[in-house]
Amino acid sequence: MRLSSVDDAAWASPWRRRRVGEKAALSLGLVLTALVAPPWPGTVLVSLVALAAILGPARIRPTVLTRVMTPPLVFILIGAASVAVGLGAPAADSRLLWQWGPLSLSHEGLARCAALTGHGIAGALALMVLATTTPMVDLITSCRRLRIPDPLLEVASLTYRLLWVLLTTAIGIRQAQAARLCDAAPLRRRIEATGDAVGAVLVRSWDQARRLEEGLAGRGYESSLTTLPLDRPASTRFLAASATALAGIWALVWLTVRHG
Amino acid sequence: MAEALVLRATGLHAGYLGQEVLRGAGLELPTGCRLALLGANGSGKTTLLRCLSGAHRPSSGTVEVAGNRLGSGRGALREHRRRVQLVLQDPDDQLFSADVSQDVSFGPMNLGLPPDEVRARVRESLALLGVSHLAERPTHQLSYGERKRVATAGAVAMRPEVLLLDEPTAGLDPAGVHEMLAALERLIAQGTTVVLATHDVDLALAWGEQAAVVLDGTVRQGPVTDILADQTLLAAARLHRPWPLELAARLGLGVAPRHLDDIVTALTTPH
Amino acid sequence: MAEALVLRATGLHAGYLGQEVLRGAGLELPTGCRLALLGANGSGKTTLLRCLSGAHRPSSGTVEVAGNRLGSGRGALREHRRRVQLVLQDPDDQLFSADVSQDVSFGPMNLGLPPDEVRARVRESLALLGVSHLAERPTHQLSYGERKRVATAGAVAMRPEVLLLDEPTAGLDPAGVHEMLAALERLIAQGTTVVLATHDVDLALAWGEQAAVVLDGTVRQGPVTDILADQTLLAAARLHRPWPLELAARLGLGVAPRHLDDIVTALTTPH
Amino acid sequence: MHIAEGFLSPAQCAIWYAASAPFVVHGARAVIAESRKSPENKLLLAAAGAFTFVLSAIKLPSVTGSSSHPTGTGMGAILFRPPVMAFLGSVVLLFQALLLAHGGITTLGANVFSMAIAGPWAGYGVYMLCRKARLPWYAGVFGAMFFADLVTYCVTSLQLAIAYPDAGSGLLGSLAKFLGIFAVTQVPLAVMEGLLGVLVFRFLSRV
Repeated sequence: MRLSSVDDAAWASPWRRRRVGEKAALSLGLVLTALVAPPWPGTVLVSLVALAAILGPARIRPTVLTRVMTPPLVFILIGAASVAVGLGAPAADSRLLWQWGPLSLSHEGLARCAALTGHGIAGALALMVLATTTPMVDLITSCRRLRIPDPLLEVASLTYRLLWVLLTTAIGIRQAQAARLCDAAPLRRRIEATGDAVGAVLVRSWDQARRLEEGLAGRGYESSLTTLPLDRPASTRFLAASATALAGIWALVWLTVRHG
Repeated sequence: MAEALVLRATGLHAGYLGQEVLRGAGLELPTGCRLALLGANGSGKTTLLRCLSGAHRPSSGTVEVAGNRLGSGRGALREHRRRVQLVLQDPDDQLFSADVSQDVSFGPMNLGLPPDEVRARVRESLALLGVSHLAERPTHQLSYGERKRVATAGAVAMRPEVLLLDEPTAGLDPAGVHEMLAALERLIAQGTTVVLATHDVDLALAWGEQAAVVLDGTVRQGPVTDILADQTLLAAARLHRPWPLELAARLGLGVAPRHLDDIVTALTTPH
Repeated sequence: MAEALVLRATGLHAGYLGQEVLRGAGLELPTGCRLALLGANGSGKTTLLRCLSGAHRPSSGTVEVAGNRLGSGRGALREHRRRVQLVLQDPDDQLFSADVSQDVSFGPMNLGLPPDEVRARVRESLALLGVSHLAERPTHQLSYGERKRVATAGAVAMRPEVLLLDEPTAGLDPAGVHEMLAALERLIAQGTTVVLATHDVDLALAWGEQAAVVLDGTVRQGPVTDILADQTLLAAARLHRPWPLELAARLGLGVAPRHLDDIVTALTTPH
Repeated sequence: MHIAEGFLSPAQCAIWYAASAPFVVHGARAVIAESRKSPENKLLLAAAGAFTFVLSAIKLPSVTGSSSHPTGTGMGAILFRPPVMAFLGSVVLLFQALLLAHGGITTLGANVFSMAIAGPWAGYGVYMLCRKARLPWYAGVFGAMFFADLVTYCVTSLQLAIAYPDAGSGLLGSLAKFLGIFAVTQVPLAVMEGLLGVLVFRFLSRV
């Protein structure tokens, strides 16, 4: 079942064979830079570096990235727009552009809106460096090194496995309901049908848990679900390139702030 | 063809996430014809069924039921779905109500029929599928074969003109297969046109009048004994010749037997 | 029997929630014998497999591997599971990891093997099942047939002496069936004794040396051509005679053919 | 609504992480204790987590024309209790951030606080109150789902308001803006989620 473009991309990415720690270092370094650096030029530079990494060596198709970025963009734009608009009496020192009743728009508001949009887009792109190159299970497996207790990691990776099984069921049921003309029914019946679908998926989830437990018992499952540790070669070149990119961003930020 | 077509698809292109699975597939289904649909896993068989039923919108091409073309409008899709019903392989992805009667009543209720009419349809569909005795049972307690027949009853309760079945006999024991095929006979006798998608070439030969093979995104259709005797086509579709045709060819019988009986007749009748 | 038995069960009684499914079932599996296990849905076929593998504790009766009786202790059970592995019909009931290699590594890791040895076993099992190319793929993107072979690889990685397979070919297309059977040939060549539970009497006849039918909580076992020619037994078990035996009987051939080739030989060889 | 990556300052991210940590650690302890009790519990907990993820992906019948999804926080709280939900909810939010780009890593603490802690506890509190008051079961379920959904969105609005106080009217003005945008459109959805909860529990009582 293929339902998540990010997940598909992560499994297919040539960067999948890189160490999770190295990718996480680059991605989180960019995320923190996106948060801390001034919007101009910091967030723009972070966005460019993240885009270059994702579309370049990580070889994610632009259409996939567009699809992936749409939901966070919607949130960022709505949030930023509401920050831009002032409510109630505007601050004394603000340069107003427009006012209507209690609502107002000022230069300061627009600047905050632009900054927020910059931070948001840069942050989301920086996070996608990790998300589009690293399958969830790799991330969970590598968390063993952080000394997170095994049972928690096992529950998390089983959750990942089971969610595809349940999503397949949920989608199948919703389509079966649509095929039997659920969409045309009155609202009341549509709500009832949604309740049935959720209930059926819940029952299925319990059933699947029981069946998987029996299946695993046969494979020798007693108390832990230990599998091979990930075997990924370290790459000093990758780390060096990441460090250079981050240092470059900060150097340019410093130059701009000093001369701007 | 001279017969009236109940369903016709032409030039279908369709796929998922940018990958094209169907590349110009077409199908002609005469009213009352038993069509066996064959194709390897991943050949696009299920995608074709989903396009025919209106569950998947092809990127180009047309689907018509009894001359009415399936458009993009909501009303047209609704009308199409009422006439063409698809039952998928795994019943667990289709059954959603707490008990059997309720599940089967789902479609008729959505048609806005009065309760008495709905009850009558539920009774009728369960009887046609031979599962009247399960009416009051919770769906998740049924056996796999029972769940498959209940899922089919849910589609039958819509009184479709065309019933598309994806692997209706897969995973059933011989008795279950027999009961499912008997149920299909009752539906066909009532005037429903049935398309049966299967991996089982022997079943396709014994059951079908026509066969269609999905291969490289297109469809090859014809009389079942022609299609299933075409070695080149079958090899390309990763299928093999059904045993009656294979045996007839090996023995040089010069007939196209569809059942064991045909073989016995051919061998015991003096030339 | 004179041959060495790798697995023997006697007088098994077992069931769920007070309902007894097996009532004195027994089975004798000679080393290297291909045994086809038949039985209708609900006959207790899967319960028998689960008892044999140690996954279900029978209320009475014994199970032995190579003369060692399966006791109730944890150590004995662990030892038994190392030697006898069961692959269930639905691969989603056994695959717990999203990554194919990691899933297959679970059994060997449980045996406490060093990582290099585990990796070697994973490679070997995937190669035996013909799915080495899937090693890096996520479980949820695989087709049903691929998942089935990966689940089997997970059992094979334990290097069991006996491999019990519940419906390994159900739901696969002809090419998938072919690949699964080819994989079983490689395992058998390596010395694994395979029990194949199936609904498909034709497959049982063509593949098995012995057949066992689960009926009324007990097991009837014998050479495959004897068991599958026994009309009374087959009717009681809701099975039918495989077509080669049926055809031979109808034509009065006086032989027990197992394949199409046998029929052709019988018909074309002058008496 | 998940707060997107890059939306909160490092200080605010840290504060919300710190606020969520005790609850999540408490939940993680509960999960470890449960999974030590029997190996089967691990699978049941994972199934619960997967269900929570799938629930949040199911489209609710559209009233306004826009598509919307349940938060599922109330149902999780009733079915699995708030401590366990704090952990499972965090896992689900991490999955949503990385699989669907809903939310983020630095904002995970804030999102966990609203969706895996505040919502479930509010819902569970209402559920227990209704049971103490001997109200019929469906009132408790409806209340739990309704309030869990609404509280989740109010907390998210508060988090955004604290991060971006209005230049003129300060925190309250900003809160009014965010509540206006998110919470008010959320009321019909909260009602819908409450109804959904009642239907699902009725379904469960029949199987």
